[in-house]
Amino acid sequence: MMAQRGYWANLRTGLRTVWTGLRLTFRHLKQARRRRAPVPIWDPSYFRQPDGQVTIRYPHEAIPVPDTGRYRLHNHIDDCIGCLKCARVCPVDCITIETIKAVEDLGTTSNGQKKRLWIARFDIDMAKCCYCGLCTMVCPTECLTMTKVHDFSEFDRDNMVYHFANLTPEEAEEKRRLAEAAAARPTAPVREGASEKPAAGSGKPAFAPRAVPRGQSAPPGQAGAPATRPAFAPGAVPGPEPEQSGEAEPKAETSSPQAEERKPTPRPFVFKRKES
Amino acid sequence: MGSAAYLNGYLVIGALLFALGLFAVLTRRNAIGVLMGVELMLNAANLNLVAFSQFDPYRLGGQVAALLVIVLAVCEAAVALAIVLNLYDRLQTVNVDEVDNLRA
Amino acid sequence: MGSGMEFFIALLGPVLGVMFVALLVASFIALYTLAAVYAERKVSAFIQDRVGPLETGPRGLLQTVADILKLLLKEDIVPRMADKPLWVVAPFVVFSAVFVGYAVMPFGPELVAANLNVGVLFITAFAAFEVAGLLLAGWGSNNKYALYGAVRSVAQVISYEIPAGLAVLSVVLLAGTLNLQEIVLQQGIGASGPRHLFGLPFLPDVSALGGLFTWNVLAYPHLLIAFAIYFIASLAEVNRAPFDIPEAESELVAGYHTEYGGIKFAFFYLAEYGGMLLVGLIGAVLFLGGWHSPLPNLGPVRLADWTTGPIWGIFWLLLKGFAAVFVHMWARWTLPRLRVDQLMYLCWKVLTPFAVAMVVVSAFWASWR
Amino acid sequence: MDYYRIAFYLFGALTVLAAVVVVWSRNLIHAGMGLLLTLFGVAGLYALAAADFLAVVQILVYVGGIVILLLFGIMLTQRIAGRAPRTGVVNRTVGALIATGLFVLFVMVIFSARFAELPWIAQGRMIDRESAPPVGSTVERLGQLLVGPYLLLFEVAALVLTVALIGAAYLARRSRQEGARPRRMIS
Repeated sequence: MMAQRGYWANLRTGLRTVWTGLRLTFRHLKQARRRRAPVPIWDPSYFRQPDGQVTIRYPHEAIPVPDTGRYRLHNHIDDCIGCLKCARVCPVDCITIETIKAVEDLGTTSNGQKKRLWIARFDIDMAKCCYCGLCTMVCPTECLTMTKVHDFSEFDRDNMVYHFANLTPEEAEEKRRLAEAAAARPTAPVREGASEKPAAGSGKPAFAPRAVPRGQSAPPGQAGAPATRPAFAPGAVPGPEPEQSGEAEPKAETSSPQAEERKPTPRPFVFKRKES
Repeated sequence: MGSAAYLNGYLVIGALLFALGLFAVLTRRNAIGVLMGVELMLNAANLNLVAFSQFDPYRLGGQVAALLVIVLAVCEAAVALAIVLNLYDRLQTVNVDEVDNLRA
Repeated sequence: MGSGMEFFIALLGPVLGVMFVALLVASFIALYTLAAVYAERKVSAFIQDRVGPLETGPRGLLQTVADILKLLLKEDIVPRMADKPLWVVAPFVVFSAVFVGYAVMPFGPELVAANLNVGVLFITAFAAFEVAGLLLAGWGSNNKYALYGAVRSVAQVISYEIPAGLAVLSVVLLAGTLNLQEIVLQQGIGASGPRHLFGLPFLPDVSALGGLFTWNVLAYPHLLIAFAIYFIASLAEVNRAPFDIPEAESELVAGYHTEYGGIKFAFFYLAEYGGMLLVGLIGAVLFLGGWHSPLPNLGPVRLADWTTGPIWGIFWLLLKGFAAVFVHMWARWTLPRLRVDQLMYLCWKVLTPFAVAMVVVSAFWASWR
Repeated sequence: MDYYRIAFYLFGALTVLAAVVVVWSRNLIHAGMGLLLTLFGVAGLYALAAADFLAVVQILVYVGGIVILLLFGIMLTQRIAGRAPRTGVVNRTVGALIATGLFVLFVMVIFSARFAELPWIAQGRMIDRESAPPVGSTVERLGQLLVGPYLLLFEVAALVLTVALIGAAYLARRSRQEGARPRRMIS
């Protein structure tokens, strides 16, 4: 290209472009006396500050986050029914839930759903979270939400794991014992004890209550496994659950727990393994 | 104390440089090593010229001669290096004792 | 033989004096480099709409101090395959080459460490040592990027020495001396001969006026072009952008100082920033009146007289030098890096012919005067 | 004792020691660095001999030009990167004998010549560094000489430079022959 153009034209272009560039940068240098204000995005002037320094000195000042910001997860444990949907949908497996069948009445959630499970453990590892929001979408009781808190760095990675369960370990042990007793009453052999040994390959032991309400409401559960009935007795009062109508559960996934359900042996503990 | 006392000093250093340069020229196999020896010898000569020129501060014949020697040294180095590069291109060697082939 | 002790005592005074001056200049360069690195960060930040260092010290002023401390405390690593003596000595060679240049720099009337008759040539000559140092660093590192960087750097510096030298020559021809101090003296109220405005004899003599009008660039207007040529060439000689292909990080990691760290790297840094100031000062001395004030005597308002003196001299000269350094930074954060062929095109086909033309003009001017 | 003597010995020692490195070191790059120091020392000796212009030209031309050129030559004619470029040594004994013989001869000549008695040296034209003021800049005088009595030499030198430049450029250009391998610095 250099050869095609004349020497003088080339020289002239060179000088002109150098001058233009230097003028441009000098203008920015002068504008560095101004700086943009840390206004939130809903401020009308947010997009009208093209001049001056754009840097926001973050820890000292911050652009306010909108109330609709979706950053850190929060679980309102009082509304959680332990359905495990969030844990299953999570693409990065950052939610670990452990539930215990409740023998007593737990009351209902704020939107009227029956609670049947103690949440012994509800951990979200925010270090793994990819902020996709899928878990909040599948949550039937809308207890799992994303909050506008976005600055929660920690020195220790363990501190990034948020615990939402409201049971102390002792309480959890107590409930577990109760659940076992209730489960053991109708059928003599209890295959697995209270110890939460994970199955091979599964890193997170979790009780799978997912089959529970469904098996109760669905006819095969009733017909095929009468022996399990007592185990569900405390929570089995109402008929069809409202939550079932509320969401579309993949049928393929339901089949396997149901098959387990039909087995004569009661299985208080089913290890959750997410198929992906 | 005049500078005559230094004259012998200059001359001895010059002689030493010349001898070292000659030694390098005689013993180095690498052509560039030989060139370095030549530069040493040229400098030895220049040193003598300048040493004597200080007794002649108004005509400075020695310094002019030294200046011309420097110019010639530049020419010599440039041409010699060009030759060395050429040699390397053709023979893949710069060892002067291997370059004994007239048909290369 | 008995006078050996006395001799050494007699020697001690001057040697200490020289060392004191040298230390003064060295610490000045070190302090200036600290400030210049900070300034470079700030300038680059402001040009890019950022804020630059802010956290360390008030307004980030201690950032470079912290960096220097970090460099000093770093482990001194020598690459296993490096040519150790060359590798170790290279940064100091490069720095000394720059440092020596300050010895002949006139900072004010009577204020020059070594008033050499061949000052201009002296500085040019010692730039050659810098080249040798860079080559040492590149070769000694035993790293292909370092070697490529060094070779590029050497090719570039030697090439650009020609237009720079010719531009300097066009000044020297008119000044009739290689002594930097004399060149400065000619450009101010102290000028001995008549000095006409724009060098034209029919315009009034401004040698009593002083100030801006007696500077070489105004006394001989064609030197403005020579100054531009010199400035561009000096950018290349200190390997600054847009001529920083010796250390083009996208191709060569960091060029000749790829393998260096710690104190040795700090010396390269000192050399780079010291070199920037040095070429700026030389430009100021040759073209912009050196330590002379830009303010002219206006009738009874003797601005030039009032603002001339040792302290003022340092002030004005450093001001001019810092202005040049600022332009270096400004250009660095504006212009993209040149390709190697563009670099050589600029040097040999643009700057050198124009510089030769300036020398010819100067020669005619000098003989016609 | 005076500073000139100290400086003279310093520069002399530097010159000689560095020259020994040039001759001794088989690593060509080290030899090149030795040459650089030698030339620097010689420049210092020039400066002490009231040849300031020549000293600076020596550094400018030799250090900035020739040594760099030599180093480039070494790097361009080296096949394997990562190995120090070494030079073989031949004729060691003979070379040492000839060089030593020549040196002894020189020294004998120098000390038997009695230069101080030469008329033009003894005529009081010499610079007495302590008493006489230093002979100003040699630059002016050299310039006048070069365009005066030595004009022809000057012009011839210019011609030689031009011819050498063209010749070197011609010789060093890449040969277009078949089979000639492209020159590579790092292979």
